[in-house]
Amino acid sequence: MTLLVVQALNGVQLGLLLFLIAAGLTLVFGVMDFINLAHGVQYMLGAYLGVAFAGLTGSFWLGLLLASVVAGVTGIALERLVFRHLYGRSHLDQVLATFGVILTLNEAVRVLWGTAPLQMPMPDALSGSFQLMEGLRYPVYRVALIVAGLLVAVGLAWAVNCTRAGMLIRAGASNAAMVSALGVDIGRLFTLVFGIGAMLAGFAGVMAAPLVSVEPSMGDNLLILAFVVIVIGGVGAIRGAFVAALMVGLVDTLGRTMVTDAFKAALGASAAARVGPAVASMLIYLVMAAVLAIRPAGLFPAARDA
Amino acid sequence: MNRLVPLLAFAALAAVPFIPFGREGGYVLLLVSRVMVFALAAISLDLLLGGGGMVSFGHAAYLAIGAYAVAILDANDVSEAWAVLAAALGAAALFAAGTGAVALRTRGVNFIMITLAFAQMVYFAAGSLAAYGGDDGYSLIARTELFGWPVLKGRGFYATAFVLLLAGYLLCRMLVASRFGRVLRAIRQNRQRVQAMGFNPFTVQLTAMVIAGMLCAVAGVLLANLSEFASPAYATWQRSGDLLIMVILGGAGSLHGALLGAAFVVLLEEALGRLTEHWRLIFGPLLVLSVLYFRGGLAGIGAKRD
Amino acid sequence: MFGKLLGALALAAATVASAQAQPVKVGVVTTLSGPAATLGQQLRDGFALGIEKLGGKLGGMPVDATVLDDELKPDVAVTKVRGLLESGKADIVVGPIFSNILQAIFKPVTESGAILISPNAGPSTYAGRACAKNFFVTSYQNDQPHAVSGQYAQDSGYKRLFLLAPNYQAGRDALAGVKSKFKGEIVGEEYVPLTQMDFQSEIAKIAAAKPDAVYAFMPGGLGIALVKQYRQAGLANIPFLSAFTVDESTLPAQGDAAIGFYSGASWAPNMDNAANKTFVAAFEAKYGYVPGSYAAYAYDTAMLLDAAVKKAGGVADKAKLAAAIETADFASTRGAFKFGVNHYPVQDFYLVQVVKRADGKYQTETRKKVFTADIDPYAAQCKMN
Amino acid sequence: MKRYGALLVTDSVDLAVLPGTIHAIIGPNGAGKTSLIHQISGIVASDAGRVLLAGRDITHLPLHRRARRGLARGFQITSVLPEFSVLENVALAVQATAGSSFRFFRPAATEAALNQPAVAALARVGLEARAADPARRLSHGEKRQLELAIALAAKPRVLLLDEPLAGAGPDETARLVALLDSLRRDCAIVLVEHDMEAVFALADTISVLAQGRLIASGGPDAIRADAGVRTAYLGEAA
Repeated sequence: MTLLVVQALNGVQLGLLLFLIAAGLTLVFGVMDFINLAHGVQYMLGAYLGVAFAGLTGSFWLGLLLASVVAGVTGIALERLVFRHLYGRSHLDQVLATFGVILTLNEAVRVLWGTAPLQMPMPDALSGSFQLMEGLRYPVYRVALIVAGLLVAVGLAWAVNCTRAGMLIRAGASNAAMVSALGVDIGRLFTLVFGIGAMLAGFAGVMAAPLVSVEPSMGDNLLILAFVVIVIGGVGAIRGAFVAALMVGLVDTLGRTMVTDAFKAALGASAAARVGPAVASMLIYLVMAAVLAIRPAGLFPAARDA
Repeated sequence: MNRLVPLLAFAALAAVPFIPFGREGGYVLLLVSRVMVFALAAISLDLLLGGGGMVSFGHAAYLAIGAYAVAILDANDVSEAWAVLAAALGAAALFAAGTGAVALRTRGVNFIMITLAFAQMVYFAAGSLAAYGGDDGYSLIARTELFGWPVLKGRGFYATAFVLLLAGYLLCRMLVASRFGRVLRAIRQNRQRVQAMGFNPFTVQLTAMVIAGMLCAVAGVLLANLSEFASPAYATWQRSGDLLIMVILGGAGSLHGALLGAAFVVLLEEALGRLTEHWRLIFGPLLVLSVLYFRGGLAGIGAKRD
Repeated sequence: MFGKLLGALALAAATVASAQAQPVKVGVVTTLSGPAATLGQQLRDGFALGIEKLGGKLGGMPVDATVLDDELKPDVAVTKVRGLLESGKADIVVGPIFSNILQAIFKPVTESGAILISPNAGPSTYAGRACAKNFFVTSYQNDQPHAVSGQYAQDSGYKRLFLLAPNYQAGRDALAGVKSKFKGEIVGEEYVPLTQMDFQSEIAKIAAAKPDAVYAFMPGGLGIALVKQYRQAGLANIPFLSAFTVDESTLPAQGDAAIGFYSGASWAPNMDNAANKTFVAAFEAKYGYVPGSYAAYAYDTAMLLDAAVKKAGGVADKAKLAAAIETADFASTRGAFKFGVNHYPVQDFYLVQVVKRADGKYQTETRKKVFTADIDPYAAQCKMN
Repeated sequence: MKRYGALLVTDSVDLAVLPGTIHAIIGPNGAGKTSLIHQISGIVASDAGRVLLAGRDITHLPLHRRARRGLARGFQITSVLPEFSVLENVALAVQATAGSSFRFFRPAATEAALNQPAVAALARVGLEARAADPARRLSHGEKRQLELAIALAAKPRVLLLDEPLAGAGPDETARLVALLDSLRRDCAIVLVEHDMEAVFALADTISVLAQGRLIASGGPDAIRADAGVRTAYLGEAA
């Protein structure tokens, strides 16, 4: 039972990490109708910049701050240089161009930092841990990650629902042409949304760096997960991204725990060891397929005008 | 343009075996064989994408289905082409009909992601086929034969691949021009209009998915024979992405564009790879620039615009 | 476009064939794309260093070497390797890193008559019934490094062992290898996806199971994440046994988190023999990082080839060359080196442990010899003919 | 030889459209005219009520099957297929009624069985000269004509037209009104239109919607005289 609670906590934490990445992706998609495959490399870039700045300044916190800002600025630069010219274009063109950006940045990181994985030390203040169950200590850092994820979620919800920019973003998600016709500088709004999305992804990269392996292409698989999240949640919906991220986090974590055990009961140990992990890997995709089969537009689709 | 370019492309492919490349001759044939295999897969994807506006991000699943049809029969001492083709086409048709029926409930990015999800399931399922090597893949005992003739050995492979590619291309061209293809193309432009005329888009699109899947499975059969190997790696999302890139880069909707795109990607990778280990640093920006400056892809260069 | 093949990729150390001497043509197949490129680079660097040490020659003959990136895609590997063979560019193929790539290129290379030497992957397939006269492995049979930990756990009197591996064939083989030597209770056996980044789920299970020791096979980024998170969860008091999870390729990213963790290996940078000392010092000086076994075995492969080519008097007669490789006498970084009947090494295996060196870098060091002159379990099935 | 049907909508709005007539639906903005058209054509599902076509209940049929039963519609926002040629747009509509679309091998572009009726429909609306041009190059009025040709090509029993005159200039309007007038020979027409002059010139029957309710229905003269209609339209002024 305790184990289940611990696993649920882990699921929530993975979900919040996914949310940090998916939030920017879903905004960019919702507001600009832009498929940004390069969002995953923003996460990787955040991690690498975090390692670099933390190394230069000797402080995790300065590293976090600088890396998030620089990741955001990089996002804005990419938007101005490349993505801006693709808003009116077909999704296919966007896929091709942003795929090119992925190749470029992944390789650039290899050239600059080498292929070998890098180390990001944990901040001292958060390197403690506390007893969660017998024999298992839960790192304070992970609690911090959960708190940070929740804070960002609350902050985003506030920004989207209660600020003027947020109102424009919501309006833009349902009808960009209208917002533009009302005299709002839609270009600046897009740049803003893009910068925030890139910054959040970069922030997630730095936060994840002490836990995972900082290596080239580390964002590729996460990008796919983030897309799973926004599709389940309904494109353009922050609330949907939040719910779906938690759902994916929990399904993935708890699925790994329980699927093999369930198969053990049904098929016997040796068959379960073979089938279980394969099914556990498929689980989030099964969930996504099921959600889309029942609700083709996802759980909370943003209301979109014709 | 629309007739001349494909004519030249196929003429070039037919001429390659007769050009003396000296000691490199064997390698050139291999490389161009590879181009043709991926061109067949890409053309089948273009039938969906350019023809029907269905952006499948899981088309590589059919490569794996074709390859594993070869592998599984090979393990049971069957290498007769008719049996292999029947198995590959049957399995691909079943998979396309089953997954397509669910996927076609969705639109836009949700369709992209749900096709990806189904391909991931194929990937994980192939990796758990322990009897056929699991993740390590399966090394063929014998290449596929036609009535006992080793049609896929040496230059025979090149000839067979050429014939199949040409047949696949002509088939797709015919399909696109037929009554069926006309409806398919109309759905891409305005789904509701086509419905109001009295067509059922679902059955038309599902039929297209089944045909495209079967065609790609033929490419999978060829790929398994070319490398004498079947691997779950054939079904990775990166591979599906590669196919998409070939089609978009070539110019979606023109069919011969897919052939040009496949040739461009495979040969440019090879050429750049000889220049530098970091060839992606050149290839990535090239993709971005091609989107920004060459609308309509390779097939669109020099083509008349209105 | 096809005129000058792969010239740009040729090893820095390779020399261009002179007019009179027919060069030894070597194809090096390794992974230089994606995260696994770290390992592939070690292979390439180790082999290049070996050739450089030999003055750009093998057995006194100039070397014409070509490096191929298999991109970790079996079909890409096959195409490139077959191209190399068909254009007469390879008497000898060295590589690859991964077993699935080896499976894919095995047939094309061995059937062409060229010699295939794997300095890393050693799958069971080719150790047993499918062994081949012109195929050699200079590393180990894949089961062996895992069996080291199983044997060590058994010898240490551990009663309860928890096992972790990625969900793929090598992962399942690894755990089978451990279980072949460990007779106590397996209290947990977890397979995780190859793309996993968070091990909290498994770590909680370990804490709940309270094993005497943990065995993990988590190569590359998986191992980096696992080791960091294992340490953070306060589980480091449970002995951590492993293979390819804490080695010189991952230690720079794991840092202090890995100190004291164990691994099974047939080589470590601290091994006390002249050849190894020369190798490690030269490698660190040239490339600026601590070499791992991937580099060491590739270096050994260069030395092996040098001795064999010298003995066979050239590479034209492949049967003669294969025979010379079987019995080649060279100074290995592992001390004495000997092939078994199946062309896999017969060698000692050690329990190695992670330490931080005085210069702040990390490496593994031998702690205990677990197997002496170990012959892999498949060798008996090999009927070399 | 033609067969005519009758159409009935029941949702607190009762409409009966008789063969060979033009039945106009008018009403102030937001009266529910487009919604009504959507419900009849099947784009939007009705919450209650029934739609009968030639006496058969089509309430639960999807859009494309209603179309196959003889219900054609034009769209308020012109909705031709921009990449197809004008002829191909119409030929596609012919194809919808003429035999199977699951024919995979013969090129459709040269099929006389499709092209001849398509050319005839184009001639009917006066667009035959532009048959070979891509539809996206047509002027606004020409797109309206093409819409009509597409609708006619299906040989419908009932033709639903949502503001076919919107955005047309005076000349185009005159041409379109003459065209619509001649079309009643071919099928029953349900016409939603703001141009009152055209409505009163064309319609056999006029139904007036206000706030989703039917407030009057009858011949043009009856509607002109109806007090309720005057209030609804002239409301505050009266």
